[in-house]
Amino acid sequence: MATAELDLPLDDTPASRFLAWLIGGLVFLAVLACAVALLAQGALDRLSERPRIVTVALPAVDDPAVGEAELARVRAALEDMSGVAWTAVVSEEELDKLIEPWFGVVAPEARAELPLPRLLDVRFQPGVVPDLTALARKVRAIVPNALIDETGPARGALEEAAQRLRWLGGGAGLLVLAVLVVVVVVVTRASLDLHDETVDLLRLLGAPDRYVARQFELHAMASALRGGSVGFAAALATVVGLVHLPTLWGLRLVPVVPRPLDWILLAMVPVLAALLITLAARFAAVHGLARLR
Amino acid sequence: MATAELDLPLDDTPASRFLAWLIGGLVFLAVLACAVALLAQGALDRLSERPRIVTVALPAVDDPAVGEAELARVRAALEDMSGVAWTAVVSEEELDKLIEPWFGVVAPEARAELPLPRLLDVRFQPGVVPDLTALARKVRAIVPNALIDETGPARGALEEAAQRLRWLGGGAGLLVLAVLVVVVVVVTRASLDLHDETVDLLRLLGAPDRYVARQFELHAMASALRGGSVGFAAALATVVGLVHLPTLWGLRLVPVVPRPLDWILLAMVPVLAALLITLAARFAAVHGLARLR
Amino acid sequence: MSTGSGMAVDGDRSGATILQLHGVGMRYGSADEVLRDIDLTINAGTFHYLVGPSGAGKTSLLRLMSLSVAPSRGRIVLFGRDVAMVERDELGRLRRRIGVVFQDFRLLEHLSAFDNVALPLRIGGADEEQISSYVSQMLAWLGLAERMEAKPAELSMGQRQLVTVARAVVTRPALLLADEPTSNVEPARVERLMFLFGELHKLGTAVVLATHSRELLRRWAFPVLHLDRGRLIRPVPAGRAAAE
Amino acid sequence: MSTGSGMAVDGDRSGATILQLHGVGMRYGSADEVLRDIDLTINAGTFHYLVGPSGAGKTSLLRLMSLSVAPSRGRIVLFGRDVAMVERDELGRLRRRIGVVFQDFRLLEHLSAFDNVALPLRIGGADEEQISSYVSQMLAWLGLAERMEAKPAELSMGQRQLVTVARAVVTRPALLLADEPTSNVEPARVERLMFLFGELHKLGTAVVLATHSRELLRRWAFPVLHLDRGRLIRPVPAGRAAAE
Ligand SMILES: Nc1ncnc2c1ncn2[C@@H]1O[C@H](COP(=O)(O)OP(=O)(O)OP(=O)(O)O)[C@@H](O)[C@H]1O
Ligand SMILES: Nc1ncnc2c1ncn2[C@@H]1O[C@H](COP(=O)(O)OP(=O)(O)OP(=O)(O)O)[C@@H](O)[C@H]1O
Ligand SMILES: [Mg+2]
Ligand SMILES: [Mg+2]
Repeated sequence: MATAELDLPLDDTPASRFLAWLIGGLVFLAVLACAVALLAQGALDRLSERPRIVTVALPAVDDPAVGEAELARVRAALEDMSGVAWTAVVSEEELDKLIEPWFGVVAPEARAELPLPRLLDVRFQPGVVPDLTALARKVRAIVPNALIDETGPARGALEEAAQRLRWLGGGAGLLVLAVLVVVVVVVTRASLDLHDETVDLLRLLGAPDRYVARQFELHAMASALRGGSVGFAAALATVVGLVHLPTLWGLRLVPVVPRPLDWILLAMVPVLAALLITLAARFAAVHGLARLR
Repeated sequence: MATAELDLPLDDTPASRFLAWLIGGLVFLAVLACAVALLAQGALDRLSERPRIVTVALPAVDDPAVGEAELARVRAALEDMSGVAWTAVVSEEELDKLIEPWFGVVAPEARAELPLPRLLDVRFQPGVVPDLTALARKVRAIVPNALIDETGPARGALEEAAQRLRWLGGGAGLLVLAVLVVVVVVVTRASLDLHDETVDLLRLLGAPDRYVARQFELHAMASALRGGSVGFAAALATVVGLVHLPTLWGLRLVPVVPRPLDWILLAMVPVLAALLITLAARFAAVHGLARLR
Repeated sequence: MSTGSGMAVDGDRSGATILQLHGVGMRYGSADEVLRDIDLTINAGTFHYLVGPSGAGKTSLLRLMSLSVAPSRGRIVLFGRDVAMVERDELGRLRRRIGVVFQDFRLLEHLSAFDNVALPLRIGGADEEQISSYVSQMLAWLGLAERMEAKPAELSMGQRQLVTVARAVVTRPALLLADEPTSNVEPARVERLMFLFGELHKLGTAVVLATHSRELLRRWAFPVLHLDRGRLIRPVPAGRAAAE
Repeated sequence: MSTGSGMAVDGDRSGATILQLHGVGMRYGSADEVLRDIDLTINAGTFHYLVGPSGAGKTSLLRLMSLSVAPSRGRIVLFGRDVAMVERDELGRLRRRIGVVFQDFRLLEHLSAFDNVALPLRIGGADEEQISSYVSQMLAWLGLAERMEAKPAELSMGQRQLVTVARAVVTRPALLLADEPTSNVEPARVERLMFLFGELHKLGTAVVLATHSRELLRRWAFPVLHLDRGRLIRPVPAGRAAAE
């Protein structure tokens, strides 16, 4: 349509005028939810990019020479593994600190009595997720009763929280978009009924369904653009405010720093919403019109 | 108007159709609030009907005979007072119990050492509110340093709570009625605007303002009767339910038993509401019409 | 046949003055005036046609006369009262003495034909029995006996127009303003309507009838008020107007 | 001049068959039929008046012809297609070849006169330049050059009627159904409208014009379809119908 005027006076119905506001509110919520998901994803990515360390414990053996040989072979095997940055034997001092909670400070002579394992830190390259079973297979081929353990205490819990947030945010975002679709369908059907006389006239003038539907579609799209941009702006302001007010993040457990890509993805939300709204309006109008002849 | 049909299609507007529901909801709230006020009032009345007891404490004197004489004179004076049912001297055993929290169990010989006051319970006739100042004047004419105190520990608190509930309920009821008036005024003005063409026509046909206003008035009254009776019934059911489900009253501190008069007064609430609604609609219509010529 | 106040037209049995317009102008919103310098006197018992091309201002002039719009200048005297000075309540009383056939009918969509016609009687406070007999008779006479309970949307255009006319005349007004009352009915029914208007006219009602129909002017000869681009042209004898 | 299917009427230059009604009946809701046993053939390039008293069913018949209501019985063949069998999209295409002047105008209140007339062209997918020139020319020719931007409510009734006619003819339809298209305009403008319809008719458009005006029938002699109480009476020669 080359004209800005719609054939149907859609902006005159309270429900339709309300549509832009409703869309604004829902887009606001959707963008917020997606921001949560994206920030959580960002945190997860950052966590996974931190180099990860796996500790291999070789049980104590009686003969130090045998032990040394085992250790050397294990290190050689591990350093051959793809993704491993380097390995390091845990020094005796560190070992002492590790056992302190259990045995207290041990005297050097008593220490010799303890069958302490030799610990080996295996550091992976950043971003590599350790394949613990492959690693265990390799180590146990040399030392059958070796113990393998991933270090970094709170890591798992943090990751879990971030993951949960990601799903929650994503789910909420999808839910809001679904609600948006339902709202648009309902409003479109209602205004189709309200304007039945005009719709009738258009059809009598030979307008095909897609022409009439286009009226509702254009109106929904206009509402989506108006409402959506306001909602988006409000949501962005909220996200920026929350992220950049560190006082609000009493516990900065997870690194919540939005990345450029996040902004782009967030900007996709209102675009996607507008698309969904337009399609929903067209769908509702076409289905509503199909009842008429 | 002899016809049931209104000249204005008032029932066709969403706002107007909504009016009956809104009125129903508000009448429900108003009746509930008034029920609270009335039940609280009932409780207050019952509390005041329970005979009240005032304790007069005469300070210890050295000479028992003087004490006895004082006591007798005070009793005689008090029993002369209008509204006093009888007086009774608090026995020593009771006195012991009263002082136990402060002095522990006192041995009879130690007890003699304590300058204990002689206590006199003054019981009033049911329904009489003790005039403590008159009583104090009388007693102090005989024993200048006598102490007067009303007994019944939680009584004051209970009364205060009931009083607060009464004001709260009454205030809420009035507030709801005020809201009702505002709602009716707003809806009437809106539907006056909505039906401007029809209103115009009626005025062109020579309808005086009161004729047009009557249309809105009748519609508001009909809505009030429909909505109000539903709201009233729902509120009554709620009140009866709450009052007769003793399990809900964990602490039956206040006697909440509605009296016949209460039901009548409650029934006045929807009637009053209908009256207010009708007047509000007329007022709004007449004022709205005054803008036109 | 001129009175003191500008151009005056009167019928055969001119009686009391019902309506006078003195130098009246009218505009919609802030546009140019659609009526200019209207001077006109309508006496009781007169019958005038109001003719002129589409858009000349006939409906606008009738709107002024029915007090549905106010003039932008000039003075309107109705039933001896200066309309600009009249109280609200008095305005209603004046309006109740006027019957208007609106060109766009303005029937109430949710009321039946019967109730639409009964409306001015109800407004006037007539009792229902009288209303019932008046309205039924009127509608039956116009051939709508069987469609009395139909809503306007269920009537043909001609039937709607008849209902509109019935509503305007049922009160036997002192002034009847009929805007194209015969445009949608067939010749036989036009005859009935003109008979009806003629009867009212004979009873003393002043009639102003806007029309485009040359046939009307030819068959029922009454004086003609000619409007052109918002101005009243000198009165034209009925015969000549029809021939124009 | 009868074809096999009941009563047939055709104009002077009868061409292809445009519309056929076979034993058609129609009712509103569950009331009695307002049209009964209609058999009718309309050929290209013909011009018919449709006359009959108010409530006879003229508008209802035109509604059937414009596919705005379905018959309760019988068969309608339009442009060679049985209407009952036609697909939704095809229905739109058929309707776009029909121009309708509605008796109640049915203008869109929120659109200007220009946009109202442009509507069928826009629906047909014409480009805006063409639309602009067509519509302006048409409205100017009808004397509405200065009121093109006015909304229907700001136009006089006659002006609205002209806009309605303009909307119906601007697409140069193959079938023009005009329901009382001249009821609210003055004789000079009636002349213009009849000239317009005549031109279309000469270009091959089949015209059906419902009217109450005897003057029309007298001045422009075309065959007459006479409806009475829902039935078509035998075709009446134009001269006689006017004299009736
Ligand atoms: N509400 C309005 N707002 C603006 N202009 C208006 C309005 N109503 C009418 N007009 C304009 O005023 C002029 C006179 O209109 P009016 O309706 O009085 O004409 P009329 O003589 O009754 O014509 P018709 O014979 O077509 O009914 C016209 O040009 C019209 O366009
Ligand atoms: N929507 C409707 N519902 C019920 N009855 C209707 C409806 N529309 C028209 N009618 C009735 O059908 C009959 C035919 O109406 P129609 O409008 O076709 O008449 P018409 O010949 O066009 O009359 P006119 O010359 O007054 O326009 C009338 O009796 C009318 O009351
Ligand atoms: Mg007019
Ligand atoms: Mg008709």
